[in-house]
Order: sequence, then C-alpha cells, then structure tokens
Amino acid sequence: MDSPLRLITTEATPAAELAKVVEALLVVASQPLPVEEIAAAAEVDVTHVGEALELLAERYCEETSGIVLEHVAGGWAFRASAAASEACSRLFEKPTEKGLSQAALETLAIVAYLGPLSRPEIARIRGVNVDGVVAGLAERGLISEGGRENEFGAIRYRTTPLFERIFGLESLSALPRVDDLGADVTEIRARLEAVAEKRPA
Amino acid sequence: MDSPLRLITTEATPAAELAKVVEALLVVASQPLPVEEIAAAAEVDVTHVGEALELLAERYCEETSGIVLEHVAGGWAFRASAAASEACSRLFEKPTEKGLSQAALETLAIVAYLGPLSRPEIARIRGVNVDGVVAGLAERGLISEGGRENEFGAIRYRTTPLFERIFGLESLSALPRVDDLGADVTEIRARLEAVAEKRPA
Amino acid sequence: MAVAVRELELDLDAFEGPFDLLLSLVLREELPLQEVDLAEIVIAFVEHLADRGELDLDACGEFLVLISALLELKARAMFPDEEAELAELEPEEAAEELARRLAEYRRAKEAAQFLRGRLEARRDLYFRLGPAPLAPRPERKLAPQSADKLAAALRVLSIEPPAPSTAHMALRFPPTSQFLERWRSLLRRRSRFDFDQEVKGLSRVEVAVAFLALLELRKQNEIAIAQAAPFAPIRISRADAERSLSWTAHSA
Repeated sequence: MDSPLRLITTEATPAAELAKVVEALLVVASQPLPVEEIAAAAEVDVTHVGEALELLAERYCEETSGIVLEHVAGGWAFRASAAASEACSRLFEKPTEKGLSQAALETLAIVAYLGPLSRPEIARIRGVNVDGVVAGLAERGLISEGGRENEFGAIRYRTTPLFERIFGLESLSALPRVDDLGADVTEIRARLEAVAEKRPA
Repeated sequence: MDSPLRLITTEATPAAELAKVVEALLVVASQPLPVEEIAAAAEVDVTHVGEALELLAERYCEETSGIVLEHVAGGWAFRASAAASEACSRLFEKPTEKGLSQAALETLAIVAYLGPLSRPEIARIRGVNVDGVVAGLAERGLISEGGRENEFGAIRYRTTPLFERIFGLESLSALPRVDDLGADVTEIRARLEAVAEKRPA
Repeated sequence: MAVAVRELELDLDAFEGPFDLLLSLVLREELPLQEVDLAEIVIAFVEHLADRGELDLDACGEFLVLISALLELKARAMFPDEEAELAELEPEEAAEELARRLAEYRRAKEAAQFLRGRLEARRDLYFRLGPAPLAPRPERKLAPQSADKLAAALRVLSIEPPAPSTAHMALRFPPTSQFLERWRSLLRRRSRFDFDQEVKGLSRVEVAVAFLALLELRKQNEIAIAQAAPFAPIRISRADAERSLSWTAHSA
C-alpha cells in the first residue's frame, strides 16, 4: 500500500522512500541481510540499495540513535547502541552468555581459518581431545555441521553467521591473514636452533 | 530525529535520551515489551517510559518511517510499515529449496526408517548432538512429536504427512527397501549403533 | 619458549641437560628420539612446576605441544607401518614436521588472541537473536525429493570406519631366553639345524629375537654359524660337533 503522503508532498525522494522500505526489512529480518537480498525483496537495483543504506547508516549511528546499523556477517543488520548496553544487559542474555575459554577460542580460530574440519583434524592441530569444546561451540551456535568426511564419515564443522556477528566480522575473509600473525616454520625452526647454538655443547 | 550536535546543544532532553535506550531495547527484543519491563531495564519510572514511548510513536509511524511502533497485547514492539509489507513478504517468501543438508537427510532417514525415536536415540546413531537438526526439521513440519518413550520419558519424533508428500511416498511402507542393512528395524538399528560407536568422533 | 619450559633440567639415561638443548639435539639428529624416555621428561616437568610453586599456563600449553610432537615423532619412528615405511620421513623432514606443528599451533593461538580482542570490543553490543516479534513467518518450501536419498543416507551411516591399526600391538618382544632354551634343547637332540626352517611361521619380531639368541650362543662359544653366501640359508651346529665350519656370515 502506497503512503498517501506521496500525493501531497514532493519531499520524499526515491532514495528516502527506498530507505524506508530497507529499514522495514532490517527490523523484521532475523539475520543480517546481504545487499542482494534487500534488492530482490525491494525489487530495485543493488546500487540503489547501496544509496539507501548510506542514508540509513547516517541516521542509525552510535552518536545519534539507540539503534545502530552495521555491516556484519555478510550483510546489514540493526543492533543496540553501546550507550544502551547496560539497560540491555538487564533484560537480555548476552549472545555469548559467558566469556569463551582459551580452548574454545583456539578451536573457533582453527575452524574459522581452516574449516570445514572434523574433530580429529582439530584435535591434531590442538594436540588434545576437543570433543567437549566442539560440542559446546555447536550448542552455542558458533559452529555447525558442514557435511561428513568421505572416508571415515567423521562430521566436519564450520563457523556460522552467528559467529561472524558476535565477533563483528563482515565475513570470514575479514579475518587477518594467519601468516601475518604467527612466525612461520622456518622462523620457528631457526629460533629453536639458535637456542641450541648458544648452549655450550 | 535528534541532532548529531549533542555535545554543543542542550536540546537533548532526558526524555530524548531515554527514548534512545527504549528504541535500543525494542530492536533487540524478540517479544513485545511491557512498559514495566522497559522501566526496570532502563532503571526509570514507568511514567518516564510512557513519555519516551510517545516520542518514539511520533517518530516511528506509518507516515514517516518504515519502522512502526505498535502497542500489542503483550506490550510494545516494532513492525514493518504497511507500505513495506509487499517487500517484507517477498523477503520471507523463501525460494523453493532444492535439497536438504546431509545432517537433515540422515536425521530424517533415521526417523523415517526406525521411528518413532527420541532425540538421544537419534544422536546415538548419528554420533553427534542432533538437537538443532531435530528442531529445524520439526519447525519445517517434516517431523513432529509423536508421544513419549514412557510417561516421563523423552519425546519421540515421527515423520509427517508433509514429509511423505515431499518424498513422494504413499506411506512409510513405501520407503525404499534396505534389506542389505538388516532383517528388521531392530537389527538395522543395532547395526547402525554399533557402527556409530566405532566412528571417530 | 616459556622460561619454565626452557629451564627444565633433565637427568635421563640418554641425556643430561636443559630441555631446549634436548630439543635442539633431536632437531639436529644428534640424539635418536628412540633412546629418550619421554615419560621421564613429563615427570621432570611436573616436578619442576611444583618446585616453582606457580601454575604457568603458557608454559604448560607450550610443553604439551612440544611433548606431543615429540611423542608422535617417536611413535612414528618406533612403529613404522608398511605405507609409512615407503614414504618414511627423513630425520630432516621429521624436524621440519615438528617445526610446522609448532608454527601451526602458534598461529591458532595468535588467531585466538585476535578473536578474543574482537569479543572484548563487542562485549557491550546487543542484537536480536530470535525472529522479530511482529515479523511475518517465513515459509520454507522444499522441492520434491527422491526417497532413494533416504536409503542412501541410512547406508552412509552403516559404513564401517576402517579398523584402527593394531600393528604396533604385535610389536611385543618375546624374551631372548625363550629362544636360548629352544636352540639349546634342539642342539641336544640334533647336531645341526637350518635357521630358516626353524623360524618358519614366526613373526618378524620373533625371528629377530631368535637371531639375537643365536648371536648370544655364538658369543658363548656354544654354537657355530655358517652361511655360504649372503641370503643363503644360515646353518647352525654345535660348537664341539663341527669345528671345521667357521663363521662366514657376510655383512650385507
């Protein structure tokens, strides 16, 4: 149903009208919406959606609003402003009820970077049994089943959109390159050997 | 909308500040919020919440916004504007899914051939927690609750008429034969459980 | 390397000194891992931690990674199966593998650190986890499916995983004494015998131990061993019976 306002005012530009439709979509969606999905629902071009999102991003930002628009998990979504976090904490559970343990974070990191991976594969990298950790992460919805390995039939896991949302990642490709993070093989080996050189044999 | 010039203007009244908190709470809630709950979360008086809601109702109304504040039975909640209803229904009208995930298919097969079964029983055969998959299948109407193991026991699941329709079965007795797996349901089940135990976690 | 790990002083049969030196010697192939008692190292580390009186989680983590990498390398060296024998890791490669594992785990730790930071930054940000209160209900339609897929899924669940290899279980060494007795009693009845004939049907490990028993008897001058050519049958005779036959075994 078209708004009757359209007939008596010329102020509502097409971009502003589209922005209204987009904010409506965002407030009812249960996941971050990719631009393409918004465009399909609104039956407009992707570039127009981009313009509408720009308008909305200006309006729904930390400085001016309790509702904040953010680009996360491959799409766009509303969240509460940081300023309202205390009030929110009194009414809602945190997306990750409690902090995640080091074991959980390492497992998540391994699955995020190298997934889909089975439990034995994760255990090989971490050097310990990971059954409990994996079950816990699956229960929290941070990882989910992604098929089975052919040979052994072990279930493989991958991270979920909820994981990206909780960690504020635009997508998995927003993760920093691992090579940039840790020393590489030759470096570690060189270091181990350097330690040995300094020792009186 | 409040001006972004909050720091250099005195226009931001307490009511406007409270309104921001209230809109944040409303955008996070997945149920309508009673005034009392909002007041408790924001740690303010109910009358102040009423004022804030009035401000919000002016702003989030059909004429000016894609997001509309509505008072429903349980309290206050956001909805999409009537003008955006067509776009919203397109968003929620999912394109026909081609297939089911391996997890869903395995769970369905177990319930169809060996059901009615409880979640722990299905989990034992698949060798992994199935709560999420079972909930998903139930939500989509492919399986439904079919009694309990005993008076106080776990809920058992069976496939639905919708399942039979989608898989083109006149009844469950029309399922493809799996004699190669065992002579009867008990034998097949025993075999699958035995294999599950040997499978690497 | 965490200080608690580097400082770990070891007093083992095969090695005496700090843990990091042991590691370097293993990496440089100057110390065969088979000779190192890894359990002793674990005990030493636990005692070392107890002495320090504080639980250093970083050190524990690092130690666990190191010791499990060493364990895997050692297990691989001790129980090579047929396949691994072909593609057996050269010591150089094994060291590379150890370093690779360390690097991989280190990256996982660094990545976890990054994730922790993100989590910390977003700790106070709330968003809706469920569907919106007044949203239309999504209708998920499923295309018609083939029932054969169900049978196939059930069959997937019935496929036996490959049995875990128990090859290493067979590697129990029978005592040499068992064969000493056997050869002695055999030579009481006969003056000579053919080694290959007598060990027919025994496992490779048993054959090896049986041969060790022969060498032991030869050392004690109880028997004479003769072999006409490399890989020719090995003949054993009582030392007093045939002094004319000398031990002519060639080294291959």
